[in-house]
Amino acid sequence: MSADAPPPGYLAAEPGILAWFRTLDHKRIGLLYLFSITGFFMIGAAAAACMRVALLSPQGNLIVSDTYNRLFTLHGVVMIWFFLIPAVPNVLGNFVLPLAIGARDVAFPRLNLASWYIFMAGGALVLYAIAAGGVDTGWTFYTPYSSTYSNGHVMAMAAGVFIAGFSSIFTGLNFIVTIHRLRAPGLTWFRLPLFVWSLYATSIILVLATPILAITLFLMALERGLGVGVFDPKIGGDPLLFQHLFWFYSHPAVYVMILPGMGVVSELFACFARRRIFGYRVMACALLAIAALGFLVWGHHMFVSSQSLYAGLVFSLLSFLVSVPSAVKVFNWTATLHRGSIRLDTPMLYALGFVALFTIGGLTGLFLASLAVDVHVHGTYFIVAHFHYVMVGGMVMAYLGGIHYWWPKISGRLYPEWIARSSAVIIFLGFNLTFFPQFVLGYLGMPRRYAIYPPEFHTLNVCSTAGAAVLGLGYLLPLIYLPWSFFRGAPAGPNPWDATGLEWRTASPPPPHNFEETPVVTAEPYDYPPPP
Amino acid sequence: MTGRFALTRGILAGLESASSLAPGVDRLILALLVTSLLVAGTLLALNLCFIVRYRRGSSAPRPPPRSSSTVVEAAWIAGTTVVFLGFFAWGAKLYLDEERPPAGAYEIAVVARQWMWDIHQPNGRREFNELHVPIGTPIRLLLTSEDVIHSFYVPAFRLKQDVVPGKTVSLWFDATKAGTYALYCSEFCGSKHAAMTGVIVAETPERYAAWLAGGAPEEGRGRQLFTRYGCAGCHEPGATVRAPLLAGLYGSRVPVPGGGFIRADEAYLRDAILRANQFAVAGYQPLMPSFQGVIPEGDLLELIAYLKTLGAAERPASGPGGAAP
Amino acid sequence: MKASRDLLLVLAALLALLALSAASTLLPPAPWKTAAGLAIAMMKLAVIALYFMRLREHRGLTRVFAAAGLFWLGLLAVLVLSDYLTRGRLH
Amino acid sequence: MTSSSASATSSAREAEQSVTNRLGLWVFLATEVLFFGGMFVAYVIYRHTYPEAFRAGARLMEFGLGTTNTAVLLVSSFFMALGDRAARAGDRRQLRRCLLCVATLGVVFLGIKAVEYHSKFADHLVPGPDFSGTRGPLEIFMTLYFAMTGLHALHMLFGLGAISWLLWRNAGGRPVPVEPVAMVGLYWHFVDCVWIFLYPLFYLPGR
Repeated sequence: MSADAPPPGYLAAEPGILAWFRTLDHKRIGLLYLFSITGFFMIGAAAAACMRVALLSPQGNLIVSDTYNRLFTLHGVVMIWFFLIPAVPNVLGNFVLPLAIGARDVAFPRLNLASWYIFMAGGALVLYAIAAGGVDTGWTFYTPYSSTYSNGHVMAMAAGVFIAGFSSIFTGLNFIVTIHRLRAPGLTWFRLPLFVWSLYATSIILVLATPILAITLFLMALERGLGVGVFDPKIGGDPLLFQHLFWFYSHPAVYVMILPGMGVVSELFACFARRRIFGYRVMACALLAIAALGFLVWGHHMFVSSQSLYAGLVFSLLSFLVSVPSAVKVFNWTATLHRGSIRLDTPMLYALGFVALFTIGGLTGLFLASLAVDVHVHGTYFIVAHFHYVMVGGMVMAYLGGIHYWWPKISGRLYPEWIARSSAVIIFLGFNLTFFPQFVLGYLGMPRRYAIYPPEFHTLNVCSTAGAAVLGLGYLLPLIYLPWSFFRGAPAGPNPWDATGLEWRTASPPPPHNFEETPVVTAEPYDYPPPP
Repeated sequence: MTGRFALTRGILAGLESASSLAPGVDRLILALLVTSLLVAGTLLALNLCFIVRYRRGSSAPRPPPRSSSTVVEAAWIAGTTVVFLGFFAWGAKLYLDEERPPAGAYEIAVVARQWMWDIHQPNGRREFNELHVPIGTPIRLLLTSEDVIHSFYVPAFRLKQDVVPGKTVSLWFDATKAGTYALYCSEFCGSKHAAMTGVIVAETPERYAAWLAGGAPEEGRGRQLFTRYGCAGCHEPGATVRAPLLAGLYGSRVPVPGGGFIRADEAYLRDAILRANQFAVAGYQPLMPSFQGVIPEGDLLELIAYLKTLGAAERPASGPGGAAP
Repeated sequence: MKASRDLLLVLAALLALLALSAASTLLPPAPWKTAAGLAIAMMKLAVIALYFMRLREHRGLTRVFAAAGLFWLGLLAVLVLSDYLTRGRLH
Repeated sequence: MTSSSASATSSAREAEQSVTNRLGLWVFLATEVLFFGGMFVAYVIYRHTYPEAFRAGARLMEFGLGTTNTAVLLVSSFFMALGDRAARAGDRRQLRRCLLCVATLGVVFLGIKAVEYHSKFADHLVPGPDFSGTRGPLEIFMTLYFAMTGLHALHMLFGLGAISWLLWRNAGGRPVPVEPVAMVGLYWHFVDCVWIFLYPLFYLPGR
């Protein structure tokens, strides 16, 4: 093999552009998702940039309130359903899962491609709704505003999200059956890498939560279309029922976003500390515990919504209990570094950034789980800061860490290390400057979704916008050097990080059928040799 | 105010705590903050120390782990659970105090409507976006919404209550310090959601009583305008001219000549009054004169507010939630 | 058709259950009738699942997946009812 | 590899694939249970809140048609199970007969449903501007009725489409489609089970 070019592998196996749209290869479908969600990320990020610039002035001189309302709805819908939820499962999961369990492909390859087309159909509908005039209900679509009073393109956007929901369901279904049925010989459940465990837990949530979103949006659209429905207070309906059904999906959905990130971080800590994850079985069970408990806590979104007092107590208690497994995972990651042999490559920087920011996000989650505090900070920027710390500080850092970690396997080439490390640091700093001031804004009482705000919040908003600029720069760098390295990077060889895991036992980029002969697993996961 | 000074003033001054329950909430927030800083600090220190001490190639001793990890795991699982349950109980106790008004609280009715707070004092005096309350006495607000979900939020009292259409919800507080405090709507409710703010004016009971007595209650101002401008002449049952009756009009779907419907929202009511000939209703002659320039803005607002209350009685008295006390 | 005697028996059982629930409407309205209607429906579901959907033969994982949907629906129902049944109760 | 062991491994792989298909379909059925489940929860909440309106609403339903429809679906499930057994036995003609019975019963069900819907339209009981009753919880009952039975009928249409596809696959020289029949059979039984729960919700209360 010539030194300067990686083996052709799956990238050259099906030549031509059209092949990309008929491929059943899970690796190519992973890349299809990579391109599409990067596009959606840019649309969502542009909306965020406009909002941050608009918030530079308290009186909202740049844009009118209606435009601002459409921007935050666009930012919410596109970022959640078309970037955060599909990011790690559909890009890294599609690419790595079959490799990590020693399989040729996922259980239902045709369904895998169909789910990408369904995802794009949903995305097209949402983009149409945005282009045609946008929606101003927020990504939560609360009735009766969304079903009766809003005059945006709610039906088209709700239909787009409804369709994209099926893409999540089919991906979850595919992964559950794949992990159960296609594991390599010798690969028992407790020899699975934690990234596979996290995909399994995420798939359970995807399959069991998304249908409720589908029926909720269907009923809301029915009410909007026919002018009558189950949530309409004028005929005795209860808007809180919409909130119950919506959050029954939407809280587990935030665990769909964070669990795969936790799986990636466990892989990165094991590889770059060259040590078996501390408490491997507890970490695996914690993933399942978070997935299961995550279904019981949605009421903490409704503490002030005139939900019954008793339900508030029940949901607050359950919300505190669901935080325990997350806290335990963070302790285990730190314990993994103990007596490790640590290298701070880019993926490790992202993993450490994840742990730092996820810890802050998780701890502020405790503020929100406790009833009395939530009554004060619900609906303020404290909430905005909390979920950005968990989703952007947590999930996006883990996603970028995973992209860099498996980039040699995806492209067969290495990315430029020093630029990548500096962009990781820029992202970390920019992120904190953007969102930490929002905790203070939230405590001071600045409500969210406000296009104009009282002058005393002006300074903190200016800091936040400054941070957003730095964060935006940080995100631009990988968009430049990663595509560059796809064609110009140095060949990576099968195992540049000399990590354990079946995906590193085949060529980079791997051949279409993944393994020359199906690998047999004998060792425990992450059995790195003890340091010299 | 230069940026730097405002920043420090903003953070240092923190937020006024002007209700009986606010100090309790602040203590809980402080306790959570301290615990979080402790946990995050320890983790940060441990991580940094491990990264430096056990960096690859360092000569630090790395004996294989002796004891099994289950003891350590059990310890921090139990530890976190106990601490979290403690915070749950603390938060829940405060929440119970917030949700259970003392008997005999002074009741004020508040109607939330797209983009204004319409406050009815007990003696009928009405004010918009401004709530006068006596300090030192428990006040109980009875909140209803006429259109979408709003949320009555006073950061200085650390209190918030969503106002859900179709039922009456309540919020109680006991203002301890005289002063004016910001009032926000913190549940997204439409294009002017951010403008739906107001002020709570807390003052001594004597000054409150004087203020209350001062303003003559304008009973049924909307009703007076409805007759003065002649609307009643046509739009009342038994009128000589055949004109659409207006009960329950707001929010309903009005058939438009040439098929289709239009939703009777605020903007529609306004246009139908000012430019009646362009907004005829299917099945009726466009006889209504245009009131453009005839009805001043203030009266128009009152009229629209009055039209909204017409037929509102038809709504079922209590939604599934029942009137939360 | 002889080989399918067992399936015919199952069908007969299902139709009998249907007749039972239909007959319950002849009795005067009473609160227990809703519970009875649902209980009969659960029995029909069990019969169809075990015999027609062959869950009797497919043990283990298939049964877990079959039960998961209903169990999760139960979680949703119980917790939503925990709000609606106790409204106005603790105040 | 000799042909017998080749066919041995291929039939082993087929058995593996059929287990995989079955698991995949059961996961899909779990999502369908939750999809309908959302509306069942809405029904339970509103029946708890407006018991009287729901009893009045149920009394408006044609009890006779509802009961017949339930019987029709139970019998159609029987024939589907019979067809599944015939497919596994490789009896192409028996499979064809069973599938035709299931299809006809499905059409009969939809016919009866159409009659019911037509009578609702005639009595102005369809939620919306021309709803005859007072605008109140009764309208919620009717909305739930049309939403749940409508979505069920839609799933019935998908089922009929799948069965006609099976009939087409079964004709001609191709091998008997054992796997597809099993999959469509599971789906059909599921749709029947949904109706089994719709029946006591909409036709039994208040009688």
